Amino acid sequence: MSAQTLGRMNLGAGIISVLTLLAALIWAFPLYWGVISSLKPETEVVRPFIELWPDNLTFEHYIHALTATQIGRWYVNSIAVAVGVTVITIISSMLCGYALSQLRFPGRKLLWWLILASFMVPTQALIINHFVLVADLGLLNTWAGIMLPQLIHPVIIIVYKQFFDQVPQDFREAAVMDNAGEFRILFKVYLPMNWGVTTALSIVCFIWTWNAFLWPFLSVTRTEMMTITVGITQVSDAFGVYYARELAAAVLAGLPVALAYLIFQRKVTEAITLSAGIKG
Amino acid sequence: MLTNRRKDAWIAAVLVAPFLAIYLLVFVYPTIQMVMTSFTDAPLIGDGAFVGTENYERLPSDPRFRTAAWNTAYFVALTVIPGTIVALAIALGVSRLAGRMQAAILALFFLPYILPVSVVYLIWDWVLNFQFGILMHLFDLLGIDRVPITKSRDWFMPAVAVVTIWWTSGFSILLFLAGLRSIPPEIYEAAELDNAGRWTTFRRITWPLLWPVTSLVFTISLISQLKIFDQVYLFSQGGRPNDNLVLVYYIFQRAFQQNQSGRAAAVAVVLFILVIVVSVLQFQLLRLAGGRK
Amino acid sequence: QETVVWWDFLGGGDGARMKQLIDRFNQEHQGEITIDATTLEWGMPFYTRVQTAAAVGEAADVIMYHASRIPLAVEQGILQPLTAEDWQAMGLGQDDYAPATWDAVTVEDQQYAVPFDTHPIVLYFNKDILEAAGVLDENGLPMGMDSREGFTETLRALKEHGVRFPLGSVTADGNFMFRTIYSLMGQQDGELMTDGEFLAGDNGEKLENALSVLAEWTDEGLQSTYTDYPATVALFTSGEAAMMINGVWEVPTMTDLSAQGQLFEWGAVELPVIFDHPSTYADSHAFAIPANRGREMAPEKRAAVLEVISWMANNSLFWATAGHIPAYESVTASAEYQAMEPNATYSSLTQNMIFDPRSPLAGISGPIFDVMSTYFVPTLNGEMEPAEAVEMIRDELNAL
Amino acid sequence: MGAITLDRVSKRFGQVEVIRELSLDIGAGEFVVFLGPSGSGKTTLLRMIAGLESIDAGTLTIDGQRSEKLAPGQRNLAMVFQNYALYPHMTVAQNMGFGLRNIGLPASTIEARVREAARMLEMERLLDRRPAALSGGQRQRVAIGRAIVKEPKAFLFDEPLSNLDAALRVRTRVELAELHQRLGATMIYVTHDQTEAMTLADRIVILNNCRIEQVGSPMEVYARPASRFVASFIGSPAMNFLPVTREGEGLKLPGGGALSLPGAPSGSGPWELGIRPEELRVAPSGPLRGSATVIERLGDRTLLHVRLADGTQVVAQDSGKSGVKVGDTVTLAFETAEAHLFDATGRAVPLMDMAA
Amino acid sequence: MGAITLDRVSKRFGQVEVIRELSLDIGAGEFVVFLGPSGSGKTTLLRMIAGLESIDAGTLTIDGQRSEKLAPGQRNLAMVFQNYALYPHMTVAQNMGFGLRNIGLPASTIEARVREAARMLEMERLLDRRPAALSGGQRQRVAIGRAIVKEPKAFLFDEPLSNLDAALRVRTRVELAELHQRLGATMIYVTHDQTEAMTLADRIVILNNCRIEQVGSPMEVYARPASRFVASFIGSPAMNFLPVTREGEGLKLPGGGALSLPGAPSGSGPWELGIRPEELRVAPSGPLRGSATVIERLGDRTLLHVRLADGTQVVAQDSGKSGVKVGDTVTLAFETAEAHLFDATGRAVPLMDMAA
Ligand SMILES: Nc1ncnc2c1ncn2[C@@H]1O[C@H](COP(=O)(O)OP(=O)(O)OP(=O)(O)O)[C@@H](O)[C@H]1O
Ligand SMILES: Nc1ncnc2c1ncn2[C@@H]1O[C@H](COP(=O)(O)OP(=O)(O)OP(=O)(O)O)[C@@H](O)[C@H]1O
Ligand SMILES: [Mg+2]
Ligand SMILES: [Mg+2]
Repeated sequence: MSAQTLGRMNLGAGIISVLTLLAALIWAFPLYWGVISSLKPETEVVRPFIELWPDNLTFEHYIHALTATQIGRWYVNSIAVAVGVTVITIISSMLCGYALSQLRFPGRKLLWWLILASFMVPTQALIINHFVLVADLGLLNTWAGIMLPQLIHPVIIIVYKQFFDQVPQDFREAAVMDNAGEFRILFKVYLPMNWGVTTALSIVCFIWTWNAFLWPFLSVTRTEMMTITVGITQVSDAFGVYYARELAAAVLAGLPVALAYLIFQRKVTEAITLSAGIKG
Repeated sequence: MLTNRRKDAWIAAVLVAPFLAIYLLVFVYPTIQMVMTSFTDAPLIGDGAFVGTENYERLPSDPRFRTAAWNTAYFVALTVIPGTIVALAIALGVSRLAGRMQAAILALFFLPYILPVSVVYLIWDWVLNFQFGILMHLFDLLGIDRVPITKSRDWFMPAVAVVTIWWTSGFSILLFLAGLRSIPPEIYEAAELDNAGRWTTFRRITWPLLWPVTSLVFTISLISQLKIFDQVYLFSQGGRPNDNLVLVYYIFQRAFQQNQSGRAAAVAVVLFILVIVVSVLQFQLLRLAGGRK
Repeated sequence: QETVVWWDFLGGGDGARMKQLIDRFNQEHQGEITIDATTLEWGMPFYTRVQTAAAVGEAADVIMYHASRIPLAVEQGILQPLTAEDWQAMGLGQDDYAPATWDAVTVEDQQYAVPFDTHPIVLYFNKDILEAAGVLDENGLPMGMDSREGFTETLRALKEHGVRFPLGSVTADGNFMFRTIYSLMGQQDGELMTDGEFLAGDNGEKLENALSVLAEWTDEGLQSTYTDYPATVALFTSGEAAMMINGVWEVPTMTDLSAQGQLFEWGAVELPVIFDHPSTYADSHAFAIPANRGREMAPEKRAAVLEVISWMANNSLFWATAGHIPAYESVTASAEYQAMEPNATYSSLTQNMIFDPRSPLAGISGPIFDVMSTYFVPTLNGEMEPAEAVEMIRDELNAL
Repeated sequence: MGAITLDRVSKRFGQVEVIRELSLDIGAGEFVVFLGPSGSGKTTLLRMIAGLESIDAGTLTIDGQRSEKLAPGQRNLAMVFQNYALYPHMTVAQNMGFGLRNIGLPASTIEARVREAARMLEMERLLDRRPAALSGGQRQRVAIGRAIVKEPKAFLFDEPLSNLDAALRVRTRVELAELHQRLGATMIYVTHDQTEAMTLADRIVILNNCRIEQVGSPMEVYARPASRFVASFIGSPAMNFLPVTREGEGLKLPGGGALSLPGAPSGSGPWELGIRPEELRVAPSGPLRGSATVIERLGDRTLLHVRLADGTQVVAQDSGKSGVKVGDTVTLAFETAEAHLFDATGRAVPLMDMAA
Repeated sequence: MGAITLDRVSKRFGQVEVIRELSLDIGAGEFVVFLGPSGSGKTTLLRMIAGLESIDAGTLTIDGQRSEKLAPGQRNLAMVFQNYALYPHMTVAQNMGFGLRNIGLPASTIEARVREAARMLEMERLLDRRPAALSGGQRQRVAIGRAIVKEPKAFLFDEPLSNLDAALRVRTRVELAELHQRLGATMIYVTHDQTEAMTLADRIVILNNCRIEQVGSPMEVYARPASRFVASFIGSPAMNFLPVTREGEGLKLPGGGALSLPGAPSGSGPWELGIRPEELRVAPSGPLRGSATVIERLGDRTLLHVRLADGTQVVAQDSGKSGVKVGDTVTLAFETAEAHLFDATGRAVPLMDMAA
């Protein structure tokens, strides 16, 4: 290696940092551009120049999207479905993960393998029979129908199991010595011990559900039952032929999850790494 | 630990029941149904007659199925390896930053990942718009001819692939970052004292130590890109030649547009098996490759 | 109090007109009937949704349907037939419609929908630009409307005059271009389907001719390429495109902008005669009642639905302000209608309208439509030779 | 309160029998330390008493009550875990009250007991803190407090000091000893640190390979180790062992020296002679001779690592001001009375201590 | 080979100046130990020498060469990290050879040096293993081997023993001392364990708050601590400190006793009198008197925790056979020559040692 001084190494590192910063700005630029375009009057949007800031900032497209369309209703649907899926998935996964981690019962191994294996399975392949199933149950165009096939996230069980596995056995034993029963151990000791895991998993579960497209797209045939991610691309009276209105709707659809991410950034990254830690 | 097995089993049953019920209803039952449907000529809703393996026999000579399979493979090729490389490069860059700066930059790279696909579509459709898209304005400035990126046959899949990489890289970046962070800094300091230069450090230290994460990222993106539908569907609005036809799209068309669930289910079964085989195979392969290093 | 759930796919300027109509209806029927309307994405998404929804009993009470697609719908069992009592209840009948229109909603002597309008495509033009380029004739109409060469000359003149796009075409959307191309085939008396065979004889050649004209314009830079629907409208209204081929339903967009003083002098005429004789593709919006599987429609509801349809027919003069030509003849016969502009300018084309083949394979987003439009985008934008496209289309159609 | 008797208890993990017919009596109020190397069964034994491991055979009697089948919560014992196992989401007070809440004591009783324990351990100020906001030593005290409030029949400790740093370990050790004096409760304490065992225990139970090697007071096991294992395990630096054989009336030492020992045991050996470093002193003349290889100065004393002529390494302890340097030849002497003799199986052989 | 000189070096992390104008000379072949509590700057100082932290001001000279601007690899030093930092994906041989490969040595030379080092450390059998397949002690040796093959000007160690268990730590300590004798190389060793420092060092550098408190041989810092901090940090059990004030010619001790001390320093105090436990003995009469609260029997010696009349706790060391029991009243005496006096700022005040 040629003569290399500390100073030169720092210079090299500095260049890489600047490049990374540039790359990040370019990377995020489409997002910025989408937001900015939605704040321009329609006539300005189609001007043939690059204008990084609107001449006339306007919220008219947002007002239009919120008042003249069903976007409000879709918001309610999306929230209801995402919250529903999150609550049900988290609770059922938590209970199952606890049992797998802490209890010895017949069929435990088998169940564990099933859960691991269902990772690989493409739920997209099941759309036909999910549709038939939900139709048979009479749940098409209902929140329950949108939620049902989304209620399985094996990852969450696996993360929970691993989390419970990692809790030192001592806590369990301390609680047993303290006369606590199984449910008390779960709800009074294990869960409160680290709400962080539950919060993180809830947030990503919420984001996943909020972002789901294929199933809500298939299972809802009535506009008023659509989730926002489906609605904004499937219903056209909402926006007509106006680019800026469409973008405003897109911003509105992305905003809750984007905000959730920006507020809970650490939790989200934690959950993502948690959820992947196991697949390897 | 002193335990009472019978009591444990009862408690376990109660705890596992909610998940198991959902699992059987939403997963096991539809899977069985899917296989059964694939041997019938059923429409979307309602029963069909048993037709044996006819639906499968038609597949090899079905040009649309072949196109769909080919396009899926093409899309996978366009996204998986390039996506992994892009994510690794970004992660390496981000990992050099520290503190708030790192968090902010990471957020910029990660933000697309948490957006719904329809938002991603609308934004990119606008950016790439042939008349008003900012990219075209940029081309004009640089004196490049405008390219109708999402509308032309040659560019359609690559464009969707680029958007997909942009959309999903955040996830891989996080995994790579976690991998990089788990390499103890002392290892790098030891390498520094051992006179290892930047490139040697990457090739002899970082890359081998990151291999497990690399193969994980690779596997995850391979599996998920095989199931591609949303982006392709959205970007094809307005009608496309068959260059948009991927396997899940084909299932969707057969079942929901042409009302032929039997034939669609056969394709679904094929996809189902394909994904499982591919993921198992490649997981083993990667492990072998990693083990030999 | 009945609520009638209504689905349509009217996205543009006509969508706004329809909203007004619905509002008026709701006002006039306060306490009796309310229309609960939604507008879905036009084309395949709309029909896929109707189809799956009807199959599981979740479709609306009344839907707007393209007449061209009715044979397919009937085969799929998605629509309820309209009985004689229904017609009576609505106060409408065969006599109120042009024969071609009536036929369009009839399959095997049974009606499945109530025609509402016919909607051809027309040529919009920017009088200011055309005048400046010297291609506006003394009647204020574009020159060269009678031949391929003539019209191409006009386009070239505009180009030389510095107009970016002499002609705005929805070249990024094969679905849309189906109309233009089918019109051009019609000008040569071309047919898609003869005795169950597709593009037989010289029909393939005629399709190729049609595609060639457009491809040629693209080659010469006379036509906007890869332009999607909103972009086409935006190009025209912003003056970047001097002319535009689009549906009559964009008329309200123009009138509205004009009214706000934001538009140039504009006009709309029947398509130029590129080939042998005038001919324009048209389809018809009609009202249909879905056959919701497993859900019987209550008589009261049906009565309300029929009232909605009937009211709409009787008030379709307003619909004409959306550019469309009402199907109800007592409306088109009225003096008021005859005086409307620009409808009057292109009213001549009613004699030259052609419709889709009557087949379950035809219709908006039907299999034929789907196959053909798939190949239009690459051909019209110079990525594929017209001959090759015709070849592919013929093969795929015959494989249906 | 709190006498504990184990009578021929056994324990198997799967196929492996780990503890086999072990018996032990622990008197009420006694401080008993289980001492042994890693894997010697200390934890297992403690957990069998606590009820966290089942007892496969034999009986456990606590305070006269047969207890081997009772659930852990019902034995009324309190355990302090190695890493304290404090519930991180509860305050100190909640941690201490959790066990009492589970048996449904009224809030006022709980409150009173927690206050009392906190007062005794001088941590009233800490009651509202979470464990994360406590130092290692404070956590340790909370863990003990959690045990105290239960007013248990006996306290069980599993290496409670091993997570503390050296200085704190010493301090806490002293506190524990004082606590035992104050409460007078039975305490069973597991450790592998002989210093802890020596300083805390009334009696030490030395375990090896899951069997009891010796039970006795600290000074007994130090001065009269029953086996080579006990001798080597107790005392730091560890006892020196020299292979010896009989020579005439005495013993032949490695490196050529000899030890005249009129009353030496019968038989011809080989034996091992054990001498603690602190008994080996540098002297003008003596039976051992070698050269110093490493000198470790600890301030108050100096450890000399001496290699004898035949290569055997021994450690001798000299005063803090020792003048020996590396490479010096030193002669080492010791009192025969302080030497120990072990036979080939490791059992102690009595040395006639009137001799020498 | 390997003299290292730091001349008024400074280091800041962001706004905080951590090390300020620190100077230190290390002779070639010397074994120097940096000793200090956590956060005292030991690691920082070591890393500044290694080049892993930049030196903001001042100069570093290694073997006569100005080195503060050189990249770590170019200083030709070898470092053994606390957790060894072995490359987990390389075999032991590859680990050891990595640094040599990077400077482009021919494969045969590398092979030879690796073999030689492995032979010296008795780990030839391990050469093909990965670090994961090694025990803690073996990893430690590999880390040292990796340093040896580089034939560096100096070895830097950052708490290399802290991850080993107690017994292994003692053994490895002795091995390290022997290694130093064999190689004769300069070694700088960081630890917070005073026993390690005492037993290994030629000279100890005692750091506190990122400043040097004292530099000296182990016996110097033990016998003549320059400050109260050094005195308290070195020696175990720790020195007793008694608050004293002048009384006439002597000092007034807590608990009422007095120390006649003709040549006591001028001024009236208050001072602290430091006496190591091993210098405090039970005697029929003496200046200190109190009752034994805890007795810790360590076998060869016994620690008496004594509470003086005013509540001050002191620790005294008695023989292993001490007869003192808890509660006994004991009188403690000491040699004035062995006592230390510190002023209010913690600096040592010379006590006239002809007195008493
Ligand atoms: N759950 C178990 N399954 C199988 N064997 C076990 C189990 N627990 C302990 N053992 C075995 O029992 C023996 C005693 O282990 P135990 O944990 O009691 O030792 P210990 O003396 O506490 O050691 P340490 O000082 O390391 O804590 C060991 O050989 C161990 O391997
Ligand atoms: N990267 C850093 N940024 C800011 N301050 C630091 C950094 N590294 C060390 N310090 C500070 O420098 C001082 C010395 O730290 P250093 O790690 O050298 O201590 P140490 O003596 O090695 O302690 P330990 O025994 O805990 O390893 C501490 O106050 C520490 O907080
Ligand atoms: Mg243990
Ligand atoms: Mg340190």
